Amino acid sequence: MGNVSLIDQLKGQKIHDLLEQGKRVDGRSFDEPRQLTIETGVIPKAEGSARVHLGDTEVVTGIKVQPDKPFPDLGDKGIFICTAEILPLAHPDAEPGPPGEDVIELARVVDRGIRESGMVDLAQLVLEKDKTVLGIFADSSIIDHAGNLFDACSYATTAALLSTKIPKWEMQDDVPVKVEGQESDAPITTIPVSITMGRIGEHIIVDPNADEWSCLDARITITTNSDGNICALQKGGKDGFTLEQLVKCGETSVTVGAKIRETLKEIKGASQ
Amino acid sequence: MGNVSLIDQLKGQKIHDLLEQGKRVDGRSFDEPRQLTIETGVIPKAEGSARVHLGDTEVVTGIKVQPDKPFPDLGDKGIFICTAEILPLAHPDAEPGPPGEDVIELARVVDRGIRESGMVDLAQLVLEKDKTVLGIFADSSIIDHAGNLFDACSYATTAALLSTKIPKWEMQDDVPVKVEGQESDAPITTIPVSITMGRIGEHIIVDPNADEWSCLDARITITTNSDGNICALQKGGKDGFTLEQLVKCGETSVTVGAKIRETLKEIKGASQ
Amino acid sequence: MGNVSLIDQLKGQKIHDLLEQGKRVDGRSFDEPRQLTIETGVIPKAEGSARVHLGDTEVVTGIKVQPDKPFPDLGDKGIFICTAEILPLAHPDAEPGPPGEDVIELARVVDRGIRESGMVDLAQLVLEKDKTVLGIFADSSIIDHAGNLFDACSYATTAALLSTKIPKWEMQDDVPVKVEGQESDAPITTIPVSITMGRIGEHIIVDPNADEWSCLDARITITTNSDGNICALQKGGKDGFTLEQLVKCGETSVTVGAKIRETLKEIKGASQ
Amino acid sequence: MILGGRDTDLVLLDENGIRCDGRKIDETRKIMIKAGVLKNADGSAYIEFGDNKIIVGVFGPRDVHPKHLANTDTGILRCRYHMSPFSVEERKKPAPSRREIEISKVIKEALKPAVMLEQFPRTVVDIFIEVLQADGGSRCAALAAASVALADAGIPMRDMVSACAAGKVVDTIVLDINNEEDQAGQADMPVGYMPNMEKITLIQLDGVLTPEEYKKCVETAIGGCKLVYEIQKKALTDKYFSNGGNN
Amino acid sequence: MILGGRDTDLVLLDENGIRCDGRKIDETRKIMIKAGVLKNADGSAYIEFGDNKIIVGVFGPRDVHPKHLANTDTGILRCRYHMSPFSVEERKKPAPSRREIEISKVIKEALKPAVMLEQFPRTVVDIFIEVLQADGGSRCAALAAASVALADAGIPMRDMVSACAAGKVVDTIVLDINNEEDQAGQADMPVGYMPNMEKITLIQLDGVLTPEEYKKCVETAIGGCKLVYEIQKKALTDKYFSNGGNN
Amino acid sequence: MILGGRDTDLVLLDENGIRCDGRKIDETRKIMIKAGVLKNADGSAYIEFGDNKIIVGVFGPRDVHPKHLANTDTGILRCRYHMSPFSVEERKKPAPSRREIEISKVIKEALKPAVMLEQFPRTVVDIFIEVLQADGGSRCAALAAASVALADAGIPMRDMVSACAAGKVVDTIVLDINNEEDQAGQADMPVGYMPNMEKITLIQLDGVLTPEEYKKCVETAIGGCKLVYEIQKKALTDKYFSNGGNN
Repeated sequence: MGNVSLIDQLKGQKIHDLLEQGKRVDGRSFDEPRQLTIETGVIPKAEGSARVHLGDTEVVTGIKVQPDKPFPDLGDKGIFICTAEILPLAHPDAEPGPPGEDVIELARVVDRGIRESGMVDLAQLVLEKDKTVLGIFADSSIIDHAGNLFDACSYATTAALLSTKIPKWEMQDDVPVKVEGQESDAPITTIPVSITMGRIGEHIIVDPNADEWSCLDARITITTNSDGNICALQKGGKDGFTLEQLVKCGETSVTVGAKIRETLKEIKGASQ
Repeated sequence: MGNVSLIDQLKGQKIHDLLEQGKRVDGRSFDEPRQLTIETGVIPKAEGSARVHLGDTEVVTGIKVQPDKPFPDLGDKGIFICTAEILPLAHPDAEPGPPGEDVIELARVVDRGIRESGMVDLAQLVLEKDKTVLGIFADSSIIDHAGNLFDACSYATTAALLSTKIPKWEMQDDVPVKVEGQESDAPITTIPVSITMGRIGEHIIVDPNADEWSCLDARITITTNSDGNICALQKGGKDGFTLEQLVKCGETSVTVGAKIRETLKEIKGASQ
Repeated sequence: MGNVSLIDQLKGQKIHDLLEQGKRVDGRSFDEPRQLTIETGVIPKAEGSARVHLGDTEVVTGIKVQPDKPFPDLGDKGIFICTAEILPLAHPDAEPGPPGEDVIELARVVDRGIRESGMVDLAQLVLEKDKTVLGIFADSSIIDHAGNLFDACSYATTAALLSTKIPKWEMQDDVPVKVEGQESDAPITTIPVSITMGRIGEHIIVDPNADEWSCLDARITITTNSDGNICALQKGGKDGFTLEQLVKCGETSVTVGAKIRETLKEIKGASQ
Repeated sequence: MILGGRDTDLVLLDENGIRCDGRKIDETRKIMIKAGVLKNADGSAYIEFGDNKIIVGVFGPRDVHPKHLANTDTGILRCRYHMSPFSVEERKKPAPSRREIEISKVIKEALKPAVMLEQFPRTVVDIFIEVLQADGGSRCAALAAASVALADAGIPMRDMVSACAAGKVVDTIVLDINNEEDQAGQADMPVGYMPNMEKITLIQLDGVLTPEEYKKCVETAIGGCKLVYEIQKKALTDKYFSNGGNN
Repeated sequence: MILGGRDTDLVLLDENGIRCDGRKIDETRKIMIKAGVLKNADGSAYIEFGDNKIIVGVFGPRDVHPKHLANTDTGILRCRYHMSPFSVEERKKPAPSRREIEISKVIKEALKPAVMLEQFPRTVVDIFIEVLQADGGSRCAALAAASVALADAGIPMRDMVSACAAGKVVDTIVLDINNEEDQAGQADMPVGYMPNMEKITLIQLDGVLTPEEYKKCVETAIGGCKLVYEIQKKALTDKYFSNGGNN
Repeated sequence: MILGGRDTDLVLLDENGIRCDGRKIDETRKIMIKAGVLKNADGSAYIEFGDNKIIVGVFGPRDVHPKHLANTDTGILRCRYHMSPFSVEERKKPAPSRREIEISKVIKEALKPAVMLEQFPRTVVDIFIEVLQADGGSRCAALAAASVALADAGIPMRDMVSACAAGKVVDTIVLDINNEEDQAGQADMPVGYMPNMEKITLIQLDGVLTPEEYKKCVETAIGGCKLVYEIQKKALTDKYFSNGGNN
C-alpha cells in the first residue's frame, strides 16, 4: 500500500501521455465502453442468472426468490437486496472475508441504480400484506477483476433480473407454499443502465479498464432508465468534478447508456 | 501500554503529595463531586434523553421505548437494557468497534444500579403476558471522557428516564400498534444515585477526575435509593479495600448521594 | 509453527524406531487403545452427561434437551447437534475464541458418526410436525488434550446420550410446556463406536497418544454400529492411505470397536 | 389544488410555492454550527441542520495503528460516520450498518481533496462523526461539520468543503430536502462542494431527474453549499475571533 | 408462620432459622477443592461449592501473544471465566456473554493484588476458568479455585484470595446464598478477601440493604471467606504433603 | 418392482439396473473440465460435473500474509471452498458455514501429498474454490478441478489428485452419487486418489456399509477416479498442446 511501484508510475505516465493525444491505452475512444458479452441462464438452479464479460472483467450474478417478512413500514412491497463479493480468485489482492467498504459501496451503488429506476415492481411481490412477501436476492460473484466492477455488476444483475422466472407461492395455513410448475416473468417496468466514467486530469473516459482505474482522479457512476432520465448517481475517488464535467457526464450516460440498453433488450426478448 | 510516561509519573506524584496535605489537584474536598449539569429533552425524537456534564466528562443518553418479546420466565415484566459506548471522539485512546471489558462493565454497573433500585416498575410495561412487553433501551454515548464514566452515565441515564414519555401501545391482531398522541410518564418508583469513590494510598476521594482516575489503587461505585439504602455496589481496580474503608465508602455514598438526588429531583419536577 | 524443535525431532525418531521393532512408545500393541474410563451423570443439571478419560485425554460432554423449530424440510425429525470446544485450560497451545478448522472438523466427525448410525431415533422427538420438535444438544468440553480427541469426544457423547433422560414436553396454546417429573430414556437404536487409527510410515496404530499424534502421516476415524457395519468415516492428515491399508483399518474398526461397545453397554445398563 | 408526493397525501408544495415545513423552494432549514465543542479531541464541531444533531471530533495528524497501514508518501484520512442508537425512530443496533460504512467512505472522499495530506507522510487524520439525532440530509450536515472540525484541529486545508442537498418535489427542484420530502418526494441529491476551488467532491442521487432537471438540481445544491459555507466560516470566526468563543 | 421471598412462596427461612436447603444462617454449602487436577496446565484446581462444579487451569508466566500487549515493567494477568453450554438450565451459547466478560474482569482484579506480577516483567499469567455446572455464587467459587490453581502453578503470591458471598433473605443476613435464595431473596453480595492482608479485593452487590445491614453483610461474607481459606489450604496440603496426593 | 430409497418413493434403480438419471451403476455423470479460464489467477480451472459448476483459482507460490504464518522449512497450502449464495436451492448466507470450513480442510489435506511444497519454503499456495452451482458430489468435483488449477499454475506436483464418489443405493454399490441418490440413498463415499502413486488422500463416508460393501465401495470410487484422471489430463492437454487452447 502507499508505495507505488516504478512500473505503475510508468504505466500511469503512459496513460496520461496518450490521453493528451486523444488516445486511450487500449485504443478505445473516450466514450467507448469495452466489449460487453452477456449470457443468461448460466445457473439453471437459480431463478435468474447472468454471466457478463466487460472487457476482462467477469461477473456471475444469480437471483434467488424466496418468501420473507417485509421491512417494517413497507408491508406492501416485496424485498430487493443486492450483494457483491470479489471472489479471492478474481485478483491477487482480493481477500476472503466480510466485505470491506469498497465492496459495500459497490453493492449499494448497483442496488440503488436498480431500485431507484423502479425496474422491478415490488408491489407485485406481496403474498400477504405486512406479513409475507417475496424477496429477490441478487448476488454477484466477481470472477475476474479488471476494473469498473460497477457497470459489470450492474449489467449482470439487470440481465439476471430480465431472465428471472418467479415461482408461484401461495399462503396455506399462514405458511408460504411453492406451487410447482407455475412461474412468471419478474415484473419489469424499465431497464436501468449504469455508465461509469473516470476523470484523469481533465479527461473523462467511459468504462476505465484495470490500468486506467488505478490512476483515476475521480469517478462517477450515472444510471439512466429506459426514458433516458437519470435515476441514480454516485461520485467516488480522491478528487472532485467541476459542474461542467458533471453535466457532460450526465449527457454521456444517456447516450452511451442507450446503446448498452439495446444489448440488454435482446436478452429480455430471448427469455420470453 | 505499560510504560508510564515521565509526565504521568510526575503528575501522579503531585496528586499523592497533595492528598497527603489533605488537598486535591483541582481544589475539591475529598467528598466533593465535580460540578454536575444536566439538561433533559436534548434528543426530542427519543422518548427520553439527557446530556450530563460531570466536570469535563460529558455524556448523552437517549431512551427508546419499543415493543419486544419478554425474556423467558419473565413474561410479566418489561425489558430494561443499558448500553454504553465511549465514542472514539471522546478520547484519543478510544477506539471504534465492539465494546471491551471496561465498557461492558460500565454498562452493567449503570444497569445494575437502576435495576436493583427498582427505579422503573417493569411490571407496568406488559402488553400481553408472556408474549409482548415494552422494552426500555437506555443507550449512553460518551462524548468527552475525563474520568468517572460510571457516575456520569448513571446520572444521564437516570435523568433521561425521569424525562421519558412512554407512548401508548395496543395489541391489535396479535401485533403491537402505537396509539399516536397518547403517552405517559415512565413508571418511576425511586431515584437511584451512584457515587464512585477512588482509593489512592490511604485516601478515599469522591468522583475522581481524569488525572486522579489514572492513578487509582482501587475504586468502588455504590448506588443508593431514595430511602438512603444501598442497592448496588461494584469494586474495581488493581488493589482492594479494608473493611473500615468499605464502611466509610457506604456512608459517603448515602450523604453525597442525597445531594445529587436533589439535583435529579428538579428534573422530575420540570418534566411533569 | 513450522519449526519443529530438536526435542520433538528426537521424540519422533524414537517413535519410528520403536514401531520398526513392533513396539509403541507407551508399550501398547498396535491395535490397543489407551485405557478408557467413563463416568455418567457428572453434570446432574444436564439431561445427560459423561466424563471420559482416554489415557490422559479428558472430556466432559453434557446433553441439553429443549424445544426448537425443526429444520426446513425436516419437520418430522427432532434436531441433533454436536459441538466441541478445546478449553484453553486443556493445552498450552489452545486459545479461547471461535472454533478453528480443527475443532469444527472434530465436532462434525463426532456428529456424523452418531447421526449416520441412526443412534437416536429423531422421529420420536416431534412435538408438532413442522412447527416444534425437541433438540438434543451434545456439547463436549475438552479438559485435557493428549491426542485423539475424535474418539474421546465420541465416547463421551455416546455415553452421555445413553444416560440421557428426556423430559416430557406438551404443546399448550402453541407453546411447548415442560411437564415436571415425567421423563423417559432417549430413543436409542444402536451404539456407534468410532476408532481412530494413525499411520506412521507403513505402520497403523490405534488411538495415537499425544506424542504419536504429532508425528502422524495420516489418520482415519471409522465408526461402526452395533451390527458391526461401518456407518461413517473420515480421513485426515497430510498424506494418504493405500487401498490395502484402508481395508485393514475397516477390519480393525470392527474388532476393536466391538470391545469398546461392551464398555458403553454397561453404562446403558447402569442408567436403567 | 393538492400536489401530493409519491407515497403520501402530505402537501409537499402548496400553490404559493411553500413547502410542508413552511420554507420556500430555495431556502435551507435552520443551520447552526459551533466549532471547538470537545475537550479531548484535537478539533471538533457541532451542527444542528434542521433536526439533525451531529458532533464531530478530529484527531491527528498522529501515528497510524496498525502500522502497516501507514503510507510513507502521504498522510491518510480515516472517517467513521456513526449513529447513536437513539438517533432514529426505531432504535439502531450499535454495529455499523452498510449504509453507515458507505457514508463514511463518501464523506472521506469528499474531504480528501481539501486536506493537504501530503504534508504529513506516515500519519493519519481520524474524523469521528456521531449522529445524535438524524433527519433528512444527515450526510451533508455531517460533511459540513467535519470540515469545520478539521479546520478547528489546525489541519492545513486547500479549501473548506461545504455541503447541501437539493431534490425534486412535485416536479420542482428545491433546496435542502427534509425528512418528509425525502420519503415522499421524487429525488434527493446530496452535494459536497469546495466553494473557492469550485469543485464538487460529493454527489449522489436517489430518484428520477430529466437531464435538464439534473443540471438545475446540481446548480441549486451548489447554491445551498455557498450558504452553508458562510455559516461554516462564521463558526470558526466565532471561536477564534470573538470574545464569547470559549466553548 | 411462612416467611416468603420476593418472587415465590418458597420458605426461605423457617421459624427455627433453618434455610430452604437445611442450612443455618451462618453455614456454607458443602465445599470441596482439589489441587492439581489437570495434566497439561501449569497449575489447576477443581471446586465443588454447593452445586457449582468448576475447573481452573493456569498457564505461565509465559511469553505474551500478541507481543504488543507485553509490559516491560511487570507481568500481566489475564482471566477467562467461561460457562460450558450444558452448565445452566437453558443451554448457553458458546460465545462469551457480557456477564461472563464482566465476571472475568472482576475475578482478574480480585486476584491481581495477590500475585507478585512485578517479578515477571514481559510475561503473562493466564487463568482459564470453566464452569461445568453453575449454581448460586459461581463467581466466588471460581475465584477460590483460581487462587488455588495459581498457587499450584507455583506463582509467587502475597496471600491467598478466598471468596464467599453473603446476602439477605427474609430481612436476615445469611452466609453463602444458594440459587433459590439468589432468585427469591433480597440481596446477594459476593466477596473476595485476602485473609492475611485483610483486604477485600472483590465486592459486588445486587439488592437493597440498609447501611447497617451492609456492614453486617460484608462482615458475614468475610467470615465465610475465612472458612473457605481453610479448605483452600487443605487442598494444597493434600496435594503436596499427603501420600494420597497423586491426583 | 419398485426399489425405493430411505426417504422417498423415487425409483433409484430399476429392474434393468438403470438409475434415476438414466445411468448404469458404474457410469459417471457428464464431466467437463477446462484449464486456464481466469485472467488474473496464476492457475485456474472450471469443472462441470453433473450439475456442479465450480471454478478454481490458484495463486502462488507467493509471500505469506500475515507473516508469522510462514514456515521456514516448507511452503504452506491454504484452501477456501466457498459456495455462491445462488448455488443452492435455498439462498446461502455469505459467511462460511461449518460444512464449508470442513470441506476446505479435507480438500487441502487431499492435495497436500501431491504438491511439492518443500520446494518453496516461506511461501504459500492459495487455492480458492467457488461453487457456482452445487449438486451431489461437489467436494469431489472441486478437488478434481483444484488439482488441474494447481497444474495450470505450474506448481510442481508428484501426481494429479483425481476424485469421484461411490455409494450405496437399493443395496447396490454405484459410482458417482447424484443429488437425489445422496438424499434418498443409503451411503455416500467421496474419494480423492493419486492415480500413479495409488494413494487415497481423501475419503469420507456417510451411511451404512457392511465391511464387504465398504471394500467394494472404495474400489468402485477408485475406478471413477481413474476415469476423472483422463478428463483432467485432457483439460491440460487441450490448453497447452491444442490449437484451440486459447482461454
